Amino acid sequence: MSAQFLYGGAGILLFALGLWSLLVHEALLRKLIAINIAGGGVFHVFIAIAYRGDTAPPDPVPHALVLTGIVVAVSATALVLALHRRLEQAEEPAADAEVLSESASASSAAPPPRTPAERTPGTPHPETPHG
Amino acid sequence: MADLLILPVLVPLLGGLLATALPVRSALVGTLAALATSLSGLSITLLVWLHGDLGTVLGGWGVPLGIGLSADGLSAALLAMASLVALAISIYAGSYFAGSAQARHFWPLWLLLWSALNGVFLAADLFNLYVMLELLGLSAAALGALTGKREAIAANLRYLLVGLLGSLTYLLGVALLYTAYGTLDIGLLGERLGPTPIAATALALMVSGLALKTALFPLHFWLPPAHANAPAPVSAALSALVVKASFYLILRLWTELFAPITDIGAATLLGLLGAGAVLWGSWRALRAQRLKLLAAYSTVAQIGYLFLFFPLLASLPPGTARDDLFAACVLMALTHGFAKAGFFLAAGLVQQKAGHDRISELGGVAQRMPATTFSIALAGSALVGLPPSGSFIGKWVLMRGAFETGQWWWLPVTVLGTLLAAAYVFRVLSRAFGLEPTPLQFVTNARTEIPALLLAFASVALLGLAAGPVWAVLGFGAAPA
Amino acid sequence: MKRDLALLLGILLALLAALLLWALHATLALEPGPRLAELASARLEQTGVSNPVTAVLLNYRAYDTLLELAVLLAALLGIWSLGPAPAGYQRSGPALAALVDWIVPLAILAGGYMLWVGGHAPGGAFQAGALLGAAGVILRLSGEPSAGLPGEPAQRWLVVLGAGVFALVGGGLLASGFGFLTYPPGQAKWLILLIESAATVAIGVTLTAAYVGGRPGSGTAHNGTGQSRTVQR
Amino acid sequence: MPTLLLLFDLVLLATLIVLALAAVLSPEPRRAVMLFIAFGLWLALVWARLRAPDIALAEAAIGAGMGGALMLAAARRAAHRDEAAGRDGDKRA
Repeated sequence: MSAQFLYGGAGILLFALGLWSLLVHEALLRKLIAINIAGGGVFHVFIAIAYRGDTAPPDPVPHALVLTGIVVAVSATALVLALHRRLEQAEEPAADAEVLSESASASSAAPPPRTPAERTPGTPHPETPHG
Repeated sequence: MADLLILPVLVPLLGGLLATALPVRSALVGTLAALATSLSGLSITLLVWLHGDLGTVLGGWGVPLGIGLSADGLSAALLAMASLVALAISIYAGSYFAGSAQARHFWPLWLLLWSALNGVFLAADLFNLYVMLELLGLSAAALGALTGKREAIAANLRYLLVGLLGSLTYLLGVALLYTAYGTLDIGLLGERLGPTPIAATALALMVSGLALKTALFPLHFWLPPAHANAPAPVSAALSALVVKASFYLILRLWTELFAPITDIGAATLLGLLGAGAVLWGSWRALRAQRLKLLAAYSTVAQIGYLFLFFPLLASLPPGTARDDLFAACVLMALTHGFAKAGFFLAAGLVQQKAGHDRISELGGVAQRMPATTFSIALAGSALVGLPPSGSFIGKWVLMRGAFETGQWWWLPVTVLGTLLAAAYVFRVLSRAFGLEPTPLQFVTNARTEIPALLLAFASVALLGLAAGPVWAVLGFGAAPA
Repeated sequence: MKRDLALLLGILLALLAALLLWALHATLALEPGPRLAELASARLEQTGVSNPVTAVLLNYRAYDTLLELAVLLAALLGIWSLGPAPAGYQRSGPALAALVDWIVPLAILAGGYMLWVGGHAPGGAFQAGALLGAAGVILRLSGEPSAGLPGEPAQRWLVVLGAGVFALVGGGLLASGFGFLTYPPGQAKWLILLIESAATVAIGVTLTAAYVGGRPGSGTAHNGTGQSRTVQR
Repeated sequence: MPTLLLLFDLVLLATLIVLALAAVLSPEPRRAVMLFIAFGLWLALVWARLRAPDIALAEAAIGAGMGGALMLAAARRAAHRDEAAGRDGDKRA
């Protein structure tokens, strides 16, 4: 029982730590690490409550839930990073173009941002709303 | 018969897989899958209407080992709304994305989203709901970023992170419940749950996580940019359907699973946040420069109304008055689903035609699209809550409930929100029917204009004049006259 | 100002953590509720596998696992919708290349082993799939731009393979009267192995493709999007 | 619970939390990701101690491994962007 609380408590601390970092830090990568640590904390709580001492076998149900959670977390991480990369490309057209023209070897330059040559349905206009 | 409950999840899932594997045929596969999904959803609604609640446990192990699916009146009502709205969106999308490279990205993600949506409405297992919510959130964020525009990517990146945080918070609540009660099945938990500190903590965690996902004020900051910058069919799906999934879950958990521990104080807090959403969302909608941004802020306000019902529900004993309030809350959610989807689809047409959606420059453009302008007017009147729309009945029952329970302070909120809504809808319409000369030719594109029109029409007429079926599906007596 | 906000949030979250710790403590101090562990192990023999976690994942709660594969797919579809894959890495030198030639088949073999062993020991489709994914990552890092993946059409079929076989087995069982993902007695073992094999391949390909980070282009397609696929040599 | 085991558990958990803190507090992207990977691997170790070997394997391979690899690519991009762009032969997307 005490081990469950010790480990489960650590999970809760990790969740709070991740949440704090998510709210405080601006850089996307730091937010992503924060959310993964918070997630690790929640998974840790599940693993801790599945543990039933060294004699009884652990509860397999929370284990399976955590496995699912890990896969979901890595899927989300991959999507977040892809969106972030796309955002970087979109935000730095000028800088990248310079890199392209300055460096003689085109092969070493970053690819230019995607220009929508495809027909784009709808044409949203930038207006940054204030929440 | 209860075995069929899996179909509204399985059919779009298989459709999404096939549309992924056959990108060239994705529009055809997608349209067929959309039809089949819609039919499967509506047949479940029909079965619930005719035979009462359905339930099954997948895998043949029974609860608590297996995962349960169940459909009661609340699930059935939302399933029917989702089936109709999503079908209209699908038909619209077929033509909206025609000839665009985005089509092959749209269809598989859209079908996965639909699968998750139906999955949320049918799930009877707390962890399965987490997986469904994640599938919903990931596919929604990916769809919202489809335009590839910087604003859209940034908004959806934020939406994705917020969604992840919401799901994790929810999941921590589930972990606590499993620690205390040893099951994930909602039905079993309901039997075991008592007024313990762990249950209260779990409730707080789960509802906060879901409130973040449903954009309850002041956690709504992510919604307007994400919904306003998505392609029109996606905006419609996000506003009309996706936020409803987490709202549905809050309503179900609050009124069923956690009924033993929810009290008037907590419900009043939700009501206050709802009131904030109504006022702030409506005000921002009035100030918005763009049609789609207006619609997105209007969603924030409309979600707010739904939370005004919570303190009233909490202070009424079980009985007809409470049933009416519950049904009115569901009716408002359904009406908003139809009206907002219709509004966004019509706004998308205006945007395609004019190349922009700036409200101040709508004059003339809309005049050339009579059917679309009419859709905006109809959907707008449902958002305001004019009779005979469903939200008129909803607001009327809400105000009557506020009188009867002595919580008169919700009345000015409702009235002020309605006035603001009337102002923002009128602002759009006065532009659309502006003083420009009547155009010589009208633009019509039946395949895109009809879905929007039908949705807007349904929000006004179907749900308003025929509220009876909503009450009947929910298992209550006659609708209030 | 910003520091103050961080401090304030820190204090608030410390309070939250304290509250949660108290709630957890209060729960654990109570008599432990009926857990699923006993039930899960009592029925283990009928599940067709002897690893309890695999039994939960692919039998008791197979529906969750099916949807989890859908989540993985949705993430990849989202990545693909954002544009073609970025350029690959500089091709590695001969020494590293020789090493890669050893590591990749080894990772694939280990993945196959892990899939098989998952029925009765730690391991299973996800761990095996992750090993395949790791092989893909190593290939990409060593300068193989496609990370060993086939062209787009085949890749699309491979990434839907896992959820596809899973859903078709489920639907087939439903159609033949057993109920969705309700394995008939005696058949569970083989059906689970079939699902797991398909899932392993799909997970491996999906993870690799997610690492590649964009639509598979066979070099000719998608140039209209303006992104050049240049590989350094 | 025996004192020695408790001590062992405490050290295990303290290390875990210190790794998480370090990952969260590190402003340099590559360093933060490396610390995050270390955190993930340590988490797997703790889970192995809690008799969850399946999940420990999965966390090491998927959470720390694949997640870390994905983040590392992003961190390297961020670092390259910081090191005033334009350097030849070094910048990859």
